[in-house]
Amino acid sequence: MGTFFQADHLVMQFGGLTAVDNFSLTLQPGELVGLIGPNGAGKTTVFNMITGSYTPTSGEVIWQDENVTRLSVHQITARGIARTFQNIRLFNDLTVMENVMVSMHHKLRSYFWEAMFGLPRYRHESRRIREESIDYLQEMGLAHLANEKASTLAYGQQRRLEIARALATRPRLLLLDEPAAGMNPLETMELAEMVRGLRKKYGLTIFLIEHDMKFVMGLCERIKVLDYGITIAEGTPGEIQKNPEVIKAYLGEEKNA
Amino acid sequence: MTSTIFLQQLINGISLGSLYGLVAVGYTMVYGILRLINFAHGDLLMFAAYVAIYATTLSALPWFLSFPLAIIVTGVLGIVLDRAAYKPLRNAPRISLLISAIGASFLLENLALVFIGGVPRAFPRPEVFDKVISLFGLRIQVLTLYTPIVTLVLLFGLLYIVFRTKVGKAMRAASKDFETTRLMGINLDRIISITFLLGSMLAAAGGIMWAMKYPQVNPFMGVFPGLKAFIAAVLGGIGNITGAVLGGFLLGLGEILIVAFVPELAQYRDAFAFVILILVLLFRPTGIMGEPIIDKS
Amino acid sequence: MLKVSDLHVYYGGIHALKGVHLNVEQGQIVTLIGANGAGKSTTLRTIVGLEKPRSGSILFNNEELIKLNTYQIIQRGIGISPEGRKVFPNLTVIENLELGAYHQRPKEVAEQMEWVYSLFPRLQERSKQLTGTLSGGEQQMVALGRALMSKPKLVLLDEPSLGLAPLVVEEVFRTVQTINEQGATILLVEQNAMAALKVAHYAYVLETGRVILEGTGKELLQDERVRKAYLGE
Amino acid sequence: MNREKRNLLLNGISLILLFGILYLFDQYGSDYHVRILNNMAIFVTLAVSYNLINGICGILHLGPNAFIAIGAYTAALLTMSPLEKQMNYIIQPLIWPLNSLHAPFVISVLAGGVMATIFAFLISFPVFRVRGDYLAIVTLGFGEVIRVLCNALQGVTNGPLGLKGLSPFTNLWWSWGVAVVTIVLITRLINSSYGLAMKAIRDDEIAARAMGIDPFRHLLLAFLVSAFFSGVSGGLLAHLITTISPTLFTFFLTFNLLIMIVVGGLGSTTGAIIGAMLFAWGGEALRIVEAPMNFGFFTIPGIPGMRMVIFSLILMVVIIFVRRGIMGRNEFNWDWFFGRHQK
Amino acid sequence: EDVIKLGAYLPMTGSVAAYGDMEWSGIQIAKEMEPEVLGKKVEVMLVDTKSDKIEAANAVTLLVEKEKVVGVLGEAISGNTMAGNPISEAAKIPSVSPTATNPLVNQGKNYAFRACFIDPFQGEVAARFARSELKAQTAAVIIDIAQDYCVGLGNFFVKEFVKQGGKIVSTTYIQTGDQDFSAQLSAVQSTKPDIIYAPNYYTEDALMAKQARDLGINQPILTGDGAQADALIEIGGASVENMYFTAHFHKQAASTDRAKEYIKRYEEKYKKDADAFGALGADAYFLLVDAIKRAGSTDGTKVRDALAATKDFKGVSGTLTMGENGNPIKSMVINKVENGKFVYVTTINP
Ligand SMILES: Nc1ncnc2c1ncn2[C@@H]1O[C@H](COP(=O)(O)OP(=O)(O)OP(=O)(O)O)[C@@H](O)[C@H]1O
Ligand SMILES: Nc1ncnc2c1ncn2[C@@H]1O[C@H](COP(=O)(O)OP(=O)(O)OP(=O)(O)O)[C@@H](O)[C@H]1O
Ligand SMILES: CC(C)C[C@H](N)C(=O)O
Ligand SMILES: [Mg+2]
Ligand SMILES: [Mg+2]
Repeated sequence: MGTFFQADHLVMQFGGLTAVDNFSLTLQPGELVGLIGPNGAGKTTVFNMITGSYTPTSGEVIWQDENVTRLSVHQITARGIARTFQNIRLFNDLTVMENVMVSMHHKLRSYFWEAMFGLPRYRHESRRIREESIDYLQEMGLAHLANEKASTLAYGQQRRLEIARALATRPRLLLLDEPAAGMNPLETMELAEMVRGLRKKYGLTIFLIEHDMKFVMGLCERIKVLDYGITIAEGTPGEIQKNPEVIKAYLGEEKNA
Repeated sequence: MTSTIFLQQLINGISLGSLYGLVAVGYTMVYGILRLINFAHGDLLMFAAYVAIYATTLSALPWFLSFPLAIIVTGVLGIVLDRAAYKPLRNAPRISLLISAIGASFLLENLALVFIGGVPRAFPRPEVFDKVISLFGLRIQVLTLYTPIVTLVLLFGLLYIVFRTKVGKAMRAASKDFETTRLMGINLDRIISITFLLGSMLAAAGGIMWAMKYPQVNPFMGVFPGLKAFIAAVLGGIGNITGAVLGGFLLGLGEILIVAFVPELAQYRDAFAFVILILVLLFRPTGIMGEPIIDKS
Repeated sequence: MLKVSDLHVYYGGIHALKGVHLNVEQGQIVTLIGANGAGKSTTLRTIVGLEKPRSGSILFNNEELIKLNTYQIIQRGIGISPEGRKVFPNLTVIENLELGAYHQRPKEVAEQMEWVYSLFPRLQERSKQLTGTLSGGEQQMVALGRALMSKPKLVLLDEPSLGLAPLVVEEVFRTVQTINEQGATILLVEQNAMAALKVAHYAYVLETGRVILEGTGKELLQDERVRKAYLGE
Repeated sequence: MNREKRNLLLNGISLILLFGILYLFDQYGSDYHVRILNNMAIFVTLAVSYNLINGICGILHLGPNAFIAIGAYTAALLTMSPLEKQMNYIIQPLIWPLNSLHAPFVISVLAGGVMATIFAFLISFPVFRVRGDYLAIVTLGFGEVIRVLCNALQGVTNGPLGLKGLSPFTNLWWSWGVAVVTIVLITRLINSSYGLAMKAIRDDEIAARAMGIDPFRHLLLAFLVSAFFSGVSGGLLAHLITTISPTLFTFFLTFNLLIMIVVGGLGSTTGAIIGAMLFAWGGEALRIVEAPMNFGFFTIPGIPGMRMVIFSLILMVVIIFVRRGIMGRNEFNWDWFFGRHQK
Repeated sequence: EDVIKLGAYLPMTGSVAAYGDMEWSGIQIAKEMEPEVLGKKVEVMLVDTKSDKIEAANAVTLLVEKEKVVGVLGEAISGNTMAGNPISEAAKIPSVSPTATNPLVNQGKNYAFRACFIDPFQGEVAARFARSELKAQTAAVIIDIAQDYCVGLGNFFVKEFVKQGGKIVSTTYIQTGDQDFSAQLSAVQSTKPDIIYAPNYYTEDALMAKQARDLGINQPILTGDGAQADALIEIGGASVENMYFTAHFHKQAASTDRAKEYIKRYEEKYKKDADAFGALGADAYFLLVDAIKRAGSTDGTKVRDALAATKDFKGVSGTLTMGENGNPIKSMVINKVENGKFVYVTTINP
């Protein structure tokens, strides 16, 4: 069997600052892995390197036997890696439904002139996109808001729309950057349930960043911990919670709930 | 080409470049704070030139009084312009602001046309600047020497204000986020007024220097320098004050030298500015000294 | 110290605040909790004059704030760490902090700066870095520190723990208590209801633009509805 | 009757109505009114295609004047007879093979569109390497470069003297025909998945990339489509005015188009159409302020410049009071017309 | 209708606004002198061309299509007249340009006329003057390439100057609106010509002269009829002293009664010396009105025929007979700038 996903000794430097140092990670299909660490540890930077937003100073990203390190963002998405953003980045002027439909655009086969002249192939494809996007919205409990502008959604709903949108690109690997931020404990619990369900339904592999320990520990099978760009620990939630270095750098004494 | 001619052209280039730079500084400053391409900037040049003409000819003021007067009056016009055309649009989309600026520019030009008429006026160049000195076979107009000096002095003054004073810090804050600037307890409207005052006074200084160099003043005289200054500002990295002067120098020198070396290209001179610009932006998409776009995901 | 009564705010046609009232006594920590979109941020924004209410009153030390401009309100001694941090990305950390103390004298600025650095040592490490390149958590620290720079009498904090590491969250709440003990009055908006209620002297629960519940932090921690809706139990 | 069928029918009826009105003007209207209507159609075409880039893709493109110029010169050079060309070129003769090429009007105008599209393709790389105000100035720059080339390449364009005495081929049928085709095709593109992708890029380019959209490809698409229709309009314009020279294609032309689409509502095709029609009509209506006014006893002589003074005042007042333009980002549709909102 | 409606399209704003201004003043005086024809009041509707070709074409369209004028006066400069003439021609409305001197203006047109001489004559006279009076062996030509007039006149001068045994040492181009001529002037300077021929409009000529003198270029400058605007002296100051130019008219050389009457009225009304362009504006008006009178109708074709038959017409600028192609045969003057004034030098007959 070939490599499913492998990040190999990724290094990211900004000027003199090494934001991420020697980050390596191998994922097996269907895994649910967490990435935690103090603020500024380099977690988002890892996502940015995997998705092509940043080109690593050194190291490689292998995705389904292909070296994707130097591909651009949209090419990587097209190959099946999708992400959500830490600071929500929806298309504010589009409706909820359109936000999802846009994510399926890259799978469209019709040429622009087929769309312009309304030829059958395009009409067929566009109907399918519509139907499918309703499905994704239903999945995330947003179907009733399909025709609202994305900017009018409440915060928690926006977070869920981010996920729906990422799902619609039909990824095999989903990267979630702090999906529970700004949600109250109740919503966070619901979200955890949802993530589990999605993984099962779509056979996803999920790699997520989160500061809510209840969420991470309850959900992930394996956790990596970054501090100052360096991987300081790796293991099951149980192991991580007991790791003294992690407690010192990140969790704090009493907070290992 | 002989070395004298080369030197002569070099001096011409520096002089023209510093003139572009002078106009560009005010442009870039207003841009830096408001993110507004102030298309009316060039027309402030024209306004200042007319004020200077009237002050000199009608009220017979000596130049060292009429020029500062023109600069002050233009500064005030800048504030008025902001209050009337831009302030109501503080929270509007940027493109609306741009349209308002285009409108303001048309308005100033055509008001001048209606009230003063379309026939060009001569600009009374004071004796002091009119002298020509001969040096090693070079004929240098005194004005040519003054322009770079004025530009550099104003540049350093402005740099001091923006980077060393409290008001300057508030200006830089305002350039990114009006709302949060207010949350710092800063009176935003006052900061913006000061910005316009300074920017317009710089435009006026540029206008007077321009009119002394090309002593023909008409309602549309600002369009061309405005465009050139805009290019210079972008070349240097919009919003960057030092960049604007640098861009101006580069542009002026480049234009003059290319025409001097290859006279056949004289007709392409106005395109040349853009060609340099496009080439520079190909390699540095935010200009020579522009800050990179920070857009973290 | 701060008395908000019958506040009505509209966003175009949306009636965002429907008669909110609250009371913050000198020296207290008062917290405002509620679901997403309840109107917590809107309340804070209205207090500092960023939104104009259609009716109602906001008294700060017995002075009506509604008539004043934002900058005047801030100058009365209010510091705010806004939702979404809103740091100045093109300025360095130091410059951001200095802007927080725009009207202070240089000596005071230096003192306050020391103090903020002692609260957040990470900021001192990064003091010359452009704030836009900091991590989310680091930016949050800048926002907090900046709000404290003017030695405000009243500090408004809008979800200060958002996106912070657990250790830092604790730190933030400890800081909130510290500055409260040092004399500042605090109005805290939080999603992390548990932690907020623990430190609060008094709390309000907001739902769709109305105060539906109020009481001391302890009382609300015991309240059935609160436990269910906001603590996820 | 279902909604789709009804709308189709209504669209058909409006079209027939439009051409009916045109027929009446063509037969009975004064030359003057016909000219205004022609102008209107050309502005509508230009504004709708310009809006595709600036409104839908959210790019501040300031060089449509280049597309129009290229379309105009190409079409003009093709329709002029070799003899007319000889008469026109007094500085330098027209270079081979242009001096002997000759084509019918339709072909010439289409060739104008194609040349503009080729040009757009050639400049797309430097243009889309930058964004925001930098893109604005780069495109403004290409617009100016084309104008300078029109001035300098006397062997091709006859330089600043321009081309005079073109045949007045453009009539109501051509101008409005092209306008209608442009509106239909561009509206369809905007409402398609491609249009959605463009709007996504407008809202947040980084997020759009993350959703698998290649910004360059889509911006290029909009750019080329827009260039084509602008080029065609340029050809029509040349054969309406019958005189072209580089001064026609300065950035003032761009500004005028920008004003039309922003006042109409940036991002709205309906807005672009309204903006263009208002502009064409208003520009003429405002002429009275420059005409001498006769008050019976005395006359005030016309004041040159007055028209632009009033125009700019109106412009500023309008933009200050309707900041997002007349239509905002909304579009006209029949459901809205009949007051039905349910989807 | 009890009025006869004429249209005038002139550059009232823009780079050559001074011409439009002067010609319109002249037309108004002429109208005061002859306010009626065929027993009806004459009305002249003015449209500004902003000194631009396209606007000129639009202006004629407006006059012909909307205002339905029966005759057109204008434009002042050749390029704009060339843009306007095809439109009045197509509508079969006669037009008279006061001052467009380029021969192509009327070429192939049946309804286009003018009140001035044409450039081959002007170029020849200038060349001969340069050779015989200024004793020039070599000349540098600086031409505004944006203007049909300048390009044409430059060519006619060059042809004759070479024919007379002179040598052209450099030809450089500028463009309307240019401000900085240092590059072109440096090129001229290095060829050391005896004279500079710069048949351009006043703004460019004034700025160019000023920059030339600043650079130490002191050779005599010779130019065409475009020079005779006050703005030339105002802007050029001392630099344009001793500039020679071929011209249409100088009030000192005025000969006809009509000219005397005109000058009197003009100076009463405007309190300044009567200039050449005002005189030609007036002549254009007189020519058209005279033709309408002789045609006894405002019918385009009849007026056209009457215009073509104009003979020994005593205008303000002299006596004029309409020659071929709507081009009059008339005399020319040479003027120069002296002590900040336009001074009459001599008259040259065709
Ligand atoms: N474009 C950039 N230029 C310079 N420095 C950067 C850039 N992006 C990130 N950094 C730096 O890299 C470090 C890691 O940032 P990153 O955003 O990856 O942190 P993080 O682990 O996601 O933190 P948080 O949990 O707060 O989001 C930070 O110190 C930040 O200042
Ligand atoms: N600028 C705006 N325009 C229109 N509606 C707005 C705007 N800002 C907020 N709203 C609406 O006002 C209501 C209150 O919003 P507010 O931001 O105050 O909620 P919040 O309690 O702070 O929620 P969160 O926990 O998500 O921050 C919401 O329904 C929101 O959609
Ligand atoms: C007004 C005149 C100077 C015009 C010039 N004779 C020309 O034909 O263009
Ligand atoms: Mg992060
Ligand atoms: Mg909030």
